[in-house]
Amino acid sequence: MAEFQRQGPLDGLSLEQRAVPDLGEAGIGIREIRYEGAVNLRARRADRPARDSLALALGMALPETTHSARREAQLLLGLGPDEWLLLCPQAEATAESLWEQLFESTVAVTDVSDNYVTLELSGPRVRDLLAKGVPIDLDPTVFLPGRCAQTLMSKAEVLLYRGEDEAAERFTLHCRPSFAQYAFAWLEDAAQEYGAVILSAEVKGAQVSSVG
Amino acid sequence: MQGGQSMKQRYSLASLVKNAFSHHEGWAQALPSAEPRESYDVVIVGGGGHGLATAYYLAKELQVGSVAVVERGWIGGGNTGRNTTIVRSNYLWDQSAALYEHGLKLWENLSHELNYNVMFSQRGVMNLAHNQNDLRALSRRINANRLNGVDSEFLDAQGVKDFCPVIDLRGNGRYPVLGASLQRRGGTARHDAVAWGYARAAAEYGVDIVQTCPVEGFEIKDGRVTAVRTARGRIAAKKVGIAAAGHSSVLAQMAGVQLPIQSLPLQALVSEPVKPIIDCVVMSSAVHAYVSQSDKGELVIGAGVDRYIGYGQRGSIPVTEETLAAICELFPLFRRLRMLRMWGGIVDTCPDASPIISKTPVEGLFINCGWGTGGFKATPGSGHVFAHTIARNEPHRLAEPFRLDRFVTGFTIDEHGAAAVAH
Amino acid sequence: MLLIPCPYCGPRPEIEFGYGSEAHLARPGAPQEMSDEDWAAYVYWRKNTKGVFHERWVHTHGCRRWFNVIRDTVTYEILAAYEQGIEPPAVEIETYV
Amino acid sequence: MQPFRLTEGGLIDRSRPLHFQFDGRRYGGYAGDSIASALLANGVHLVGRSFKYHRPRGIVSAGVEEPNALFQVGYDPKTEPNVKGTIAELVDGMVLQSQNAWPSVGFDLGSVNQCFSRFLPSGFYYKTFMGPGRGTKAWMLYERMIRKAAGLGNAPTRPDPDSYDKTFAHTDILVVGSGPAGLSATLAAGRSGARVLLVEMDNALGGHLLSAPGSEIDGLSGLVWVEKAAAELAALPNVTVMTRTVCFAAYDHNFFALWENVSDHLTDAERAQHQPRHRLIKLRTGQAIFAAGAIERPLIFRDNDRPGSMLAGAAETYLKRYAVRAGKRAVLVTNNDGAYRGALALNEAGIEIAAIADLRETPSGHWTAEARERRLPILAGQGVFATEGSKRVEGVRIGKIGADGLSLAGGEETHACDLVLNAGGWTPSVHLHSQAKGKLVWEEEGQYFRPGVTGQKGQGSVGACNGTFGLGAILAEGHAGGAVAAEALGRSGPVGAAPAAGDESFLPLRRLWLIPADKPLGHQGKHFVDQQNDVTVADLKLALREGYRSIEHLKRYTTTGMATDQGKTSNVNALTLVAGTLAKPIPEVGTTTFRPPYTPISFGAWMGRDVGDLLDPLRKTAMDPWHEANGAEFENVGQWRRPWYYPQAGESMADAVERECRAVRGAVGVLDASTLGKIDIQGPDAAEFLDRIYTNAWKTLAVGRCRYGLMLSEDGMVMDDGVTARLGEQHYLMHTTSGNAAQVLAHLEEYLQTEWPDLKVFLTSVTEQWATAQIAGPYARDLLAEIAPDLYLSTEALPHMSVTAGKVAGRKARIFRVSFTGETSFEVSVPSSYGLGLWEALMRAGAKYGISPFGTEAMHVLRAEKGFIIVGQETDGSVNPHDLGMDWIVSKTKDFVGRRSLSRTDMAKPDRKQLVGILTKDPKNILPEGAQLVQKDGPERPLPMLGHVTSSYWSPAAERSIAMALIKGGRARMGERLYAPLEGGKTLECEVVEPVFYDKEGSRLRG
Repeated sequence: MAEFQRQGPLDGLSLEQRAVPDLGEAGIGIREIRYEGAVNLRARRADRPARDSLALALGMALPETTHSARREAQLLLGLGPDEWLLLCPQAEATAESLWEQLFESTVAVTDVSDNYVTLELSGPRVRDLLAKGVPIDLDPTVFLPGRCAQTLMSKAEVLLYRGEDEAAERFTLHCRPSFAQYAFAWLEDAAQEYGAVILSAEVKGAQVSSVG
Repeated sequence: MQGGQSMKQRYSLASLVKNAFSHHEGWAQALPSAEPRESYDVVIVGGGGHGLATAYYLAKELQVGSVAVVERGWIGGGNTGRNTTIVRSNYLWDQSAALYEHGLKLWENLSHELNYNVMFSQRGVMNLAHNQNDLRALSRRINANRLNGVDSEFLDAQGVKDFCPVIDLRGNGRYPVLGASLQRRGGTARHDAVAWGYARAAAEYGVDIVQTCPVEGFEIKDGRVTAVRTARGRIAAKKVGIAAAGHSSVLAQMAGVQLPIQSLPLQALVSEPVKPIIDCVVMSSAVHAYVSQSDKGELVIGAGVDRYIGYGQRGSIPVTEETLAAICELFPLFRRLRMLRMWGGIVDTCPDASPIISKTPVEGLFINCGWGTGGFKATPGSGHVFAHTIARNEPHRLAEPFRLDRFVTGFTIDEHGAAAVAH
Repeated sequence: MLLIPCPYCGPRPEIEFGYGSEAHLARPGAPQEMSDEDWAAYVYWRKNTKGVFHERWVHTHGCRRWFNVIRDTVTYEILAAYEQGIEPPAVEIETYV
Repeated sequence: MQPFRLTEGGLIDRSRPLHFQFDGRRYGGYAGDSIASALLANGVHLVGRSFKYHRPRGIVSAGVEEPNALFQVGYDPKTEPNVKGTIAELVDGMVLQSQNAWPSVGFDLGSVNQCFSRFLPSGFYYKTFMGPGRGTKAWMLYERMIRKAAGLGNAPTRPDPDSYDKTFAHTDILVVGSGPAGLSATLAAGRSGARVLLVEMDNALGGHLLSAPGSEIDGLSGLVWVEKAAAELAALPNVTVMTRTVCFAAYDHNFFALWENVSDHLTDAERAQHQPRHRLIKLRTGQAIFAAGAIERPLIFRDNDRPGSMLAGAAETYLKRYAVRAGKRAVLVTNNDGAYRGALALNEAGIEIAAIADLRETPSGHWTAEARERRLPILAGQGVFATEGSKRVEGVRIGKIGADGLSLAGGEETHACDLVLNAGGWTPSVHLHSQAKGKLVWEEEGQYFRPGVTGQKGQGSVGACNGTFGLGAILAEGHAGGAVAAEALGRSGPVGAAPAAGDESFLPLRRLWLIPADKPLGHQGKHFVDQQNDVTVADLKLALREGYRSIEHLKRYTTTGMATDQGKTSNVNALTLVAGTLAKPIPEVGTTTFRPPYTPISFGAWMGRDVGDLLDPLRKTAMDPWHEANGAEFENVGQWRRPWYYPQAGESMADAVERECRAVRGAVGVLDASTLGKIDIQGPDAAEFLDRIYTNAWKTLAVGRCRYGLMLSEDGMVMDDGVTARLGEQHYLMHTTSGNAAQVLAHLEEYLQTEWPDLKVFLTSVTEQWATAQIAGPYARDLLAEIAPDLYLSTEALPHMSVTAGKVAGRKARIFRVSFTGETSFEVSVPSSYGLGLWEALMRAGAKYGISPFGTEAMHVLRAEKGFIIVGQETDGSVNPHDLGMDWIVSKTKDFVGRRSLSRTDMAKPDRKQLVGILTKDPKNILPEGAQLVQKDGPERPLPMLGHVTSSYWSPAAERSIAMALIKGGRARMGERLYAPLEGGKTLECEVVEPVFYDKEGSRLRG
């Protein structure tokens, strides 16, 4: 049995061949984050015990909508009053473990690792770039470090997260895989006037399946 | 001032020349403005195209006695004066096709009928198809149209290009033009002229047109309407017809009648005038864009409706952006032209995207509403069948399917039609 | 572009939302026992108020939650937003003809 | 050589000379010039011909209000029509052409229209052009000629090569306009610490001060003060200043549309790479301060449109800002004091002031006094009632005005001049305030509308656009406006002191704008109200006589105010004339609506980047690279692109589809089914929820089994269908159609959240988590077994309509035993990043079974052979389950969404359209989809129709054509002959049959 090479929707663009080591003089840097795990978590707002169990299992207080919490390599984003997204290295195992711990609670745990493609955007013009398509206010005094938002970037739904490092002005952008080519093309087009470079991808999960 | 008297002046080239030599000081009043009388046999609420046409046919063809039109503002100031002036009859369902075709036949002689040039120009209306599903829906509609006696033909992509050379067929690949339906008898008319022409002609038949006369309520006795209360006093009426697009629900509510209507903002815009560049009407429902060029040279562009209820005669920016992006994609030459003016109307939409021309639970009260974005083209037909419905106290044959209680019995006429995409 | 106060995500632009029209219309518990008229009233008859209107919105491209808004349909001013299932806050009612 | 250019002064850069062409002649100008100022510097006044009468026209203004100076700029495809020369910056190498003139602006054949002008009063076309004959033929013939004559410039004939941009923006305080009011407001607001955005449509800050640099503010000359203010603002990090940016539309909730001219003022060489041409800025602000200034109002006199007749303030602007003399000998005609300032300036620059005809009986005021001191010839109580000349003013007729203002009181004299300065007071630019639904108040003294109560919270107007005209008052009001806005946002930083200046306004004025002439109106010459649309006072009076009395009727009938200047100089005059004629106060006549945009805005900017591939996302599946590499033809389904069929060399579409169908029936085929919507449903009440959503029962479904479900809208019509699997006790996975995935999830969430919030159910979209390959055909099981050796795939272990989880090629996978083709079929889902790998593995392993990929077309044929419906093809929102013959799936014992609607009287009538099969008499004929079917063909129209063909194909399995149709009372018509009259005259005979054409017993899919 042959191995399965994982493929992302941007692989056809040969981004690695275009990648440069750092931002240099460019106004925008675009980096693909590959295969980070993601687990969707649900617990009803009125269900105090379920929320407590979930928080306990995660080892983090559940953040409010648009806020986030971090525990080591795990980042928990508040997507809604009863919904969170856990970004983590080992989604499948994490989901299974959560599922086992929360078996008695009315929660939902869904591995959605392949439901997203992730790009990291940086550079001095990153806000100008995003403003071209994102309708919410990204001013540093408004969209604070560690905040997230589900919103739109032009015609694609995106989940936007501002890194905790205040000075770095780094945003990660998650979108559905089928929108990734559109989103990437849109970003490159919009970034042209600022000068954009591709940065080497960061790989956060396995690239190849274990052999059957 | 009573209209009527000096109105028998016929418009023609001869009368224009004659008046030119008296510095145009001899023209009679064309737009009459009457004070309301105490009572009428029929009062029409709403002085837009539909209301005025209704009054005209009531007075001219149906001899119902005295007729008044009461208008809250100025005649033709609602959707009649705010639409993109498209006239066509190529509707899918038999009932709709019959109604709109009836209207189109009236359009074809309307200028002569009214002795007022409404500038109906049968320059052809194309509805574009961008994918297989569109093509399937197009074929279904064209076949139905043909057998219903509505002129309708299929154009393949090259046929589209020949008929309208400025279209970019590829649409850069994202919205390629695969074909179109063409109704050659469709076209555009001068919207204001329709209101003015009907008003002038109705007044000749004795209709009182009362402007700046908002309706504040109805008097209903034993389930029967007896009078209209207006800001300018009570007007007794044996029958009342409501044709007040944009405010149908508000007025119906005054009579205790519930409607399945939502009033939504609809936006339209024009470009600065340029020399002739597009000589037909192009519609693409997939991208919500409708475009034609007025005789003055302005591109007249219609957008989609905003989704929320709004009585503000204005909409939001995304609708305009989407429409213009689609227009610029279909017509890349238009990008360097400029928007001159944009505005909004209020369209009363029914759940099945078909109108209501109907008696109501209140005896003597009739309603004509729910035309959504398609009311202008129906003006003569709508007025004609509504007038019959009011005069005879029973639905005109063509109006029968559009009764209010179809929502109770389930006989809806869903003109959203085969818009769905699945598999 | 309306600025709609999502009770969960805060004020967001209209393009992130879907519209749900009249609020506080409860689906009947026993539809089969209703008359055709009453059922049609539930499915089709809508208030369509000109003026202060209680309506539903859903944060389609955000948290996906439904909530209620009190909005003046003439000025488009939003007077309040509140979660599903709670009583609407009192607001001043402007009437129009 | 620019004969009318002063040797010094002005804000032009004499070190940067520019060259341009107008109508084929070459001229010079300087950086900093507008098109209009450069033409005037060269003595060119005649710049175009009018729309209707082709009268010679000159430059009237120095701003957005310009009615006449419109140019065709540049060559195709970068040509642009109707460019306002008064605001467009001169660019080196610019090529300009006049409009509405042929063969030239000097000798224009169209000017013959002037001879016929008496036959062309406003609205003449409503009265003529109808005949001869009935119908629309005659009109369309006339119309053709009218269209040719109408229009202004020419659109490009080739696609625009430039790019455009759009962006969102946010600020705390928006200030529109950088005149003294706007700058003062921005300084105050900026000092408070709030985020402030100042936008200025001009290329420099200063507004009116650019034209009146002599004004003194805080002891500094106006321009020095502007420089100082600009420097202070530049140093504030919380303040952004944008020039060449116009705020053109006010939307709701303090949302504004702005248009930035990014690079029109640059030559191609100067333009940076990838620099867009224009940018649309969509701005949300907390507070908005309008400081848009005012526009000078012209007086109306006979032949007031002759080139050389110009607004007084414009002549001052050309002189002070551009160092251009607009003439040699000028006459000022005014009804107010303010205009004297311009006359004084012109006089100082060496232009002879031949006369100042002041309509006021006793001229007074600050500037009037100064003019007296300077001994300028003031003719009190007199007015210019006509101009003389042909293509340029050569003189004016001046006479005494009667006390009633309606007639001349003698003393007519001719004064030679080449420039008429026209000054009728000022009109505040209330556009944004009014667009935002603010109220307007009529100001008697100055005779203008000014802003009243604002339409939205957090808005205000300051300075001239608020009807405040003294410079000191303007500065103070601006400052206060900035401070109030900052305070409203809770910004408490010190805002500093208001700048101080003198307080002269243009008042007092005489309330007279139409100057009576020596002949009755309309008897000689023309009195223009709207120059661009050629609307005269006589036209307005005619319209009023004819009953077009509402101001909106008047506008529409005469077209006054409807030109590209949007009535900026004509609307108030039209209103005044109407009020005078009808003897009504102006507020009763009303004001016209100020519709956006404030000034015309390029369509390109509205489009921005939403062009080409970016117009709308094209969604692709994980397997898409394989499809593309292997020559698939695609079809678009909603936003998705799906392989339609996979033609091999030399194959037609029909060939390819037939081959693919045969592969599925005879060997094995594989379909990319990844686009099907997938909704993960978890929670203790999941089964109850499904029971309420679907027409059939779900609580009885065992874990590991699948069930087909039909979903209705509340009106009883079919909305969607699909297979839902029970993955666990409280865990289901719902499949939806590809096109409806988002709509179905929204439908579920709506009911869950708003109707049944008590149900403990969670919905998560996992459409894109999984990539799905549908393996169908006799060898499907063998193929799957090769890549998933650990799975038990026998019918006993995995019967039809069941699901299992397992590893496929080492990855977590879900295998659904379901069939849409009628063959043994497995849908294999793997996490989408493994989708391509899965597909490639299947193609490799399947080679020995004769595998073929199949596209949506073959899938359609295969399912039609089995009589399976496609939502959106067999249904169109007007079809209920009964119509489809699917009563078997509709529960009679529970409530579900849409059930009650099914028992309405018109929903179960026997003559409703019902789904049937259709076979053509000649098996080779394939009915076109969309063909209508009739009982009896004939020539009569309308011809009663029974229904239409929803699906139609060549069926390789049946070896004949097959079709499905929705036919009135169809199920009672089995065996009936029907006819399909096709486009082109051919009619096909056909028979009504059961809608199943292959394997009626279903033994194959269970095998």
